[in-house]
Amino acid sequence: MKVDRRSFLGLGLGAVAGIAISPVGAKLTDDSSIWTQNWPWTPVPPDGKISYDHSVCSLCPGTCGITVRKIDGRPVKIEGRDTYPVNNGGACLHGIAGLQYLYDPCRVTTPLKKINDRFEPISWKEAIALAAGHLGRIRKNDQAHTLACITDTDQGSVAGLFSHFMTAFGSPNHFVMPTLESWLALTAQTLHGKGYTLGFDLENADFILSFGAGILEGWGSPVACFKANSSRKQRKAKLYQIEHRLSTTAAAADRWIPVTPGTEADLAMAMCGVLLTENLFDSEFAAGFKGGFNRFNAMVQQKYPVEKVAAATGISAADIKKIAIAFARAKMPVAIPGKGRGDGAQSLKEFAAVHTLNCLTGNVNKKGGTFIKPVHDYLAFPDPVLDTAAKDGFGKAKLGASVQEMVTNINQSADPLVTALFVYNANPCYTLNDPSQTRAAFEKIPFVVSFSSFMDETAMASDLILPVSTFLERLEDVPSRAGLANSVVGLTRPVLDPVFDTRSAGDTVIQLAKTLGGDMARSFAWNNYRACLEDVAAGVWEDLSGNGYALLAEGPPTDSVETSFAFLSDNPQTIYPQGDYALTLVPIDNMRLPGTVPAASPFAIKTVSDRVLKGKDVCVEINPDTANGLTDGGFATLTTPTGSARVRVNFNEGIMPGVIGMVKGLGHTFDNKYVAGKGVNIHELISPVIEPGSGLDAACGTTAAISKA
Amino acid sequence: MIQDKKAHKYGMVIDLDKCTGCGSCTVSCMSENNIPFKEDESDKKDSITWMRVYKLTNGKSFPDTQITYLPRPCQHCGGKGDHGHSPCVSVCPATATDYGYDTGIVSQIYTRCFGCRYCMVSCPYHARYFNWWDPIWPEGMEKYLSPNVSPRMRGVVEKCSFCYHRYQLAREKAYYDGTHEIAEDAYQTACTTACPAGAIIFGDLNNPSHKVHQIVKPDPHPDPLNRDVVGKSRNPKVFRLLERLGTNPKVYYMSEREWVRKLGDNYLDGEWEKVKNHYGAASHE
Amino acid sequence: MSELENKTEHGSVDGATEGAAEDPKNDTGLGLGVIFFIVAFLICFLSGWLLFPKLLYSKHEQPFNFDHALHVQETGDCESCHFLRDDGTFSGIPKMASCLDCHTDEPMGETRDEAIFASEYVAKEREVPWYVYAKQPDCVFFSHAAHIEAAGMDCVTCHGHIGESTTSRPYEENRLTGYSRDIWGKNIWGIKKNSWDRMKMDDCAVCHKEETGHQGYCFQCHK
Amino acid sequence: MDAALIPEGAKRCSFPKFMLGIAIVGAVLLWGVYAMLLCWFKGLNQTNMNDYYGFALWIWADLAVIAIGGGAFFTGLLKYIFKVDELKNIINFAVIIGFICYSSALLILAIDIGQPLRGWFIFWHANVHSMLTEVAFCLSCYFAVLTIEFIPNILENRQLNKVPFFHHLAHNMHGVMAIFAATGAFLSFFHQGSLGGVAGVLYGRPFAVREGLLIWPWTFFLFTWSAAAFGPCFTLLVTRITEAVTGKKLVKDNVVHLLAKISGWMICTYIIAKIIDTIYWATVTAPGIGFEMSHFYTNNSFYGYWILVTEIVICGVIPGILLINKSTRENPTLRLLAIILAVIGVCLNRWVMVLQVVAVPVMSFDTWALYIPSWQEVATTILPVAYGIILIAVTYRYLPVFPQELELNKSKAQES
Repeated sequence: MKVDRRSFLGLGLGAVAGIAISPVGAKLTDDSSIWTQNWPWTPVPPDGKISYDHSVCSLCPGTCGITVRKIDGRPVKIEGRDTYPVNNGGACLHGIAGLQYLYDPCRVTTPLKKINDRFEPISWKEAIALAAGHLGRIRKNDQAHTLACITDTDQGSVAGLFSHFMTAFGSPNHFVMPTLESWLALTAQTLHGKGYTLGFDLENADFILSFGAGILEGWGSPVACFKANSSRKQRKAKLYQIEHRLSTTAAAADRWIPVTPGTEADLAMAMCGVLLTENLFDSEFAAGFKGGFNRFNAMVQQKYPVEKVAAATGISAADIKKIAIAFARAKMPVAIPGKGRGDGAQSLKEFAAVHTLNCLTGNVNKKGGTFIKPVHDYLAFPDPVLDTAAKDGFGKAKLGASVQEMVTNINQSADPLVTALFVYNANPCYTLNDPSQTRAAFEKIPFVVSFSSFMDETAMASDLILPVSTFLERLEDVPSRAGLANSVVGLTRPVLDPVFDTRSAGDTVIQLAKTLGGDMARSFAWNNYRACLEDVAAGVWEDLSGNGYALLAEGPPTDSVETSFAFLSDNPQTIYPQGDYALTLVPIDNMRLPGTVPAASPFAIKTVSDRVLKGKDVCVEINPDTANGLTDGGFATLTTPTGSARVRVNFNEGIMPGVIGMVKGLGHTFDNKYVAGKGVNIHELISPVIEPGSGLDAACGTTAAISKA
Repeated sequence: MIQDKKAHKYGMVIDLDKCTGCGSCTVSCMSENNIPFKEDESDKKDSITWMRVYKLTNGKSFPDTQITYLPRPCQHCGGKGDHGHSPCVSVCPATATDYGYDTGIVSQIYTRCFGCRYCMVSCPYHARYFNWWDPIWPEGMEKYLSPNVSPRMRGVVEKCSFCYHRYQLAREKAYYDGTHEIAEDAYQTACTTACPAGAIIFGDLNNPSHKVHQIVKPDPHPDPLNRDVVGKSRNPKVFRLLERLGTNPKVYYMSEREWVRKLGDNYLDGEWEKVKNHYGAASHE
Repeated sequence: MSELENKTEHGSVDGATEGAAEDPKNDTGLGLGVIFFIVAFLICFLSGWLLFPKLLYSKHEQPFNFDHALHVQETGDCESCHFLRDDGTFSGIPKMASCLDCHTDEPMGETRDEAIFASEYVAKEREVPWYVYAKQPDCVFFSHAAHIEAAGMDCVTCHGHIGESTTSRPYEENRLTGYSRDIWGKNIWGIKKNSWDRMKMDDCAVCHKEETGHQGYCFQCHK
Repeated sequence: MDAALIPEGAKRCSFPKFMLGIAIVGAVLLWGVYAMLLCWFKGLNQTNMNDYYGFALWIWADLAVIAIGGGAFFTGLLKYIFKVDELKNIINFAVIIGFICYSSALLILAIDIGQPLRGWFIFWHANVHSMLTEVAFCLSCYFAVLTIEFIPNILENRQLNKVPFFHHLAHNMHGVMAIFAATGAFLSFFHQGSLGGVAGVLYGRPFAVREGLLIWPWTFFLFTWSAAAFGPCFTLLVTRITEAVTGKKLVKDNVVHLLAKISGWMICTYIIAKIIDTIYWATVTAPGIGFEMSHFYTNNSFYGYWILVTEIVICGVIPGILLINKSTRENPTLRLLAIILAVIGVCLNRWVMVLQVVAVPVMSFDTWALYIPSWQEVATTILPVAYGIILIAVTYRYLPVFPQELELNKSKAQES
């Protein structure tokens, strides 16, 4: 018997025939396609029972009510909460993308201690002990006042706990980052005295004169502003936007009035002058004017004649008059200050001058007007127990009026002015102008403790990170604080257990004080943050825990207020863009890119236009008229007195000739490939300039040059 | 059994004068529909955004330049004569996208699609996106994915579904409650509910009690100037994108500004002046 | 088939006439060829029909036996455990919380299975990782409400008489697709005798066509 | 070494030389295969296609190879149905080229789709309204027909033909080839047409859309016509190249002239139709939906009027005239020029009907989208070319592809 090729042929054919009439072929064809429909590496989200949790978003000062949809307790979607007094349904993109922050690649997942420039994970117990040990030594050495603290706000119970801690510890050096709210409060304080802040009834005003306020780019409480804008369109209320660039707000406005950057304060002064000369101010309200109204009147007429200001601002004298008169004659006019989002570097002079326009019209504390609101203190902290160290330390002078001033002072002093620093929910190493100065100051501080959820620039510059749960994992009261007409406090509630080993900053502060022992511990008698909150917010707790919010004040305030012109009468100096270059670089606030904490989510970055961010390059806006030799989309080198950067050029007919616009919020340097390493941080290109009178940085632009790269 | 006595025709009207281009709709859509993201999303031709917001300009120079934003979901075209032969549905070789005559919604079935991309070529709105990449979420982030929308695998086309899963859930609820109608607010898309400016209105174009119908006032008769066009708005401020092609989108736009309305379609020189006051059959009556 | 046979037939003729390498009278070439053909055919045919289905599916035992009959007897009906939630969605396989409406970590009966349940799951507060025979792939949106409430269908039509079972049969999973074998059906060709023997899309379409006059639009059941 | 396989009396280069050639082309083939595997395993992110360019280089290559492969069906039609008997001398080669073109097209389609394992859905879940469905069915069927048409030629191999069964099979198949040719022509008419329909039905794409007859847009007929017109040119071109490479005359001039003449007349009639179509589209169809013709040819850095002129005049009218004119047709240089231009012309037409269609902005605020293929796309597009060269080399070497080869070269040998 011989096995030849015919046998093999038979074998092969038999095999083929056998398989062919078996189900193998058909089944495998079908199953292989089904396999592609269910690739194991494509996730399948588990199904379950749908439930909804109400909470409040605290990503920005807007404090919108949110509803979190959950599947078997697992959050899957954030939406705006209907019938919430701030946003009333609807939410901004950052809030909606909030779940991404839970699982952000940059989250600090456990307490970290820096050893030889590297972070090592440690336990909470070790971390608290480490911090308490350090602070204890400072206190023992009578250096309590050298502990400094930076928080994003001074409102709410967590900021209150930090403040309480600083007082009990014995340091006056609690600083708040410059936000719209802090500028408004400072403005109110300057004109009307301490304890006031400003709110604007944009929902009802019939004429909004905005001095660059980006009410559609994130100014104030963004969703409330969007809603006000929509209702404005329906009510046919006017919006005039005075801005160097056709921002979204300018585009939505009835009139866009381009203005030379940096001259807004002068313009407001000139408009005040017009109202005074034309006798268009409200004499009844003027009865409450104190502190040199006549002196102010004279100064304005002398220093800010319309013609002179027209030349500086680039707006014709006739227009300035016309606009001022139209504003004054409106039934419910409101002038709003705060360029862009109104945070960071601004100018008190500008805020004060713009608000003076409101005061002159007399549309103050009336429906559709400006509300000079008493800061509603719904929190009742017990007085801290002050021992000698505390009393001594707290009595010492503060290291400046602002974080920026403190940074400057630390850098200029040979002595260690600050030996320990707390930073909570702020990223000064990124958001302050010329952050290299901030980083240098941080280098000089031996012990920086970051209370952060994310490994951002400031966390990276710290020595110890006590990770904070995100707004979805923690309990916290969040007062609205962004120029809203109403005063609302909302309750952020944990919608899930912390994903990582993180805690509420409130709990950490209480724990720290307890560990320090002695009178410190006595000042913090609560078992935990929740107990503290229930205690200090007892007055509103029922509403807070029941409705998720408490309405503190609604409608126009009834108090009569006095107005002092002392600050403006002295004609404080206007801060113009510094340096000798021919062009002016100004920051652009873009709704889709947060400028502060936290940085953008991957979703937010995804929505950014390719005319703003292309690959890893930021695109700067420039009017084609100004773009000598540059090409649209081409590379260029942007130079300012502070530094230079490689950028792409984006021709934009909607920006004034002579102005270069660069978006805020890019150029992060932390380790998150979706968000960081893209573009340039504009603050690296601008040096701070402290404004006399406010002590705050007022450099919201700089001169610059641009050339083909 | 609940039988829809009358077919729905779900549609949308977007008020471009209210739209602030903030991106909430885009992100709400991405979050609702499990849309993935990559390291670099700045190449907008390879960036899945079912709801994309375009920035339009009037083309004039400083200081007369004007801009507006235009959110663009899938237009859920009814096709020529509104017979359901949408540009994409009619070309899909494998019936992976169909026209729901009960809702007017154009489906996309990811498990049926084999990725020929003919539908993308057919769509003048660029509403269809291809999964060039495997959807990958950073470690742990897949925990926020919603079970109501199936994540798409690499190699298939996807697009806006008018949040059909919300319609499915609303129907389940209606079945359970024994009601026979889905109320206007029981079925709203994720972009609509997210829009902080209230610029998006969604509902049944066939239902006179729904806001969309009241705003759009769709003309049931074919447009005498172009018989392919059905459902032209009788509201002078309302227009559709590329209406003249006869795609019959169910997404309408609204603006007071004439230059914005003009950008909705293509016109020969001088043609706009002739047709700008034409609002369907009604304007000829 | 006939073509193949022809080929071999003619192949043999070819062998006989050409005869370059082999002895033309030696028939074993043909004989062996046919034998090899038959043997290979049978092996492949039988493995295709018998072995292949065994290899294609992996078998998993449930965490412990579940006595449906007993539970139906105790609770009265299917809906006590498998109910529609207030929002109209279907609860599916009960979570531990539902079980605890009756059970505690002390077994009620004396079966070994209940002992496992009490000690391994109730006591340890773990959900029971049941395998779901009727599990549909992720692309499917199936509305129980539509079928139960609106169409008034009973459970048996799709799920068969599982409610009468006293033990849990092993769960079989297609190694390639991850589908439960119940979707394709026990029969490797997917041939079904009862309405619950198979749960592929075609089965939905056929019934929809009969009951509603239209097989339905894609999105009706896909997500 | 392989002498036993080479057709009797035919001269072929040495086996090592042959293998060297095959190895060089094979290296290119392997490069293409590597790119193909990358696309299959890593996905289409390996290409430079994007959401604007859902169809790109590959679909162009598909349309182009099918158009130039149209020589097979048209020559078959002429030979078997219209009984133009001279064409028997080139029909084998036309079929081989057709086979290569169509198998390449199927391969490219298999790479082009995002889910190759679901490719069969196009048959199983077919949507009868889709032109692509029509393409898939007709293409597959016609490929089967081509395979059947190719088989007799394979069986004519010296060794295979010794087997009586194969010998008879080949003979009988030749006898019934008219049926297959008719089937092929019918199928080709539809799939060539439906490939044209693929673009023509896109009523969302003003550059592509055409009015038409019943369900078929004008592009349907134009594509069929152009494939019939330009396909033979490609057959002639490849024949000419084969002659150049082998250094032998393989087909008699009268056959070439005849085919060139038919092709010329087809091109001329086609180009007239195409010009009418273009004028109608540019003056009626496009303006009717708001587009000036200039919209499609300006405001971008690539697609200008030059492409229209090149396609229609330089690569359409000129080769047409050159081929219908006896003196230019029978001038080898001018004829070669004409068939090269013609092949470029039809490829350009397919390019325009795929890539320019998607490059043109449709929404008033959209922008032109230009694209450059990635190396993976280029490699997988060259892959079929390499495969084609190898297949031609092998078939030429081992099969009696050109019936006149022996005669033509014997006489030459005798003359010298």
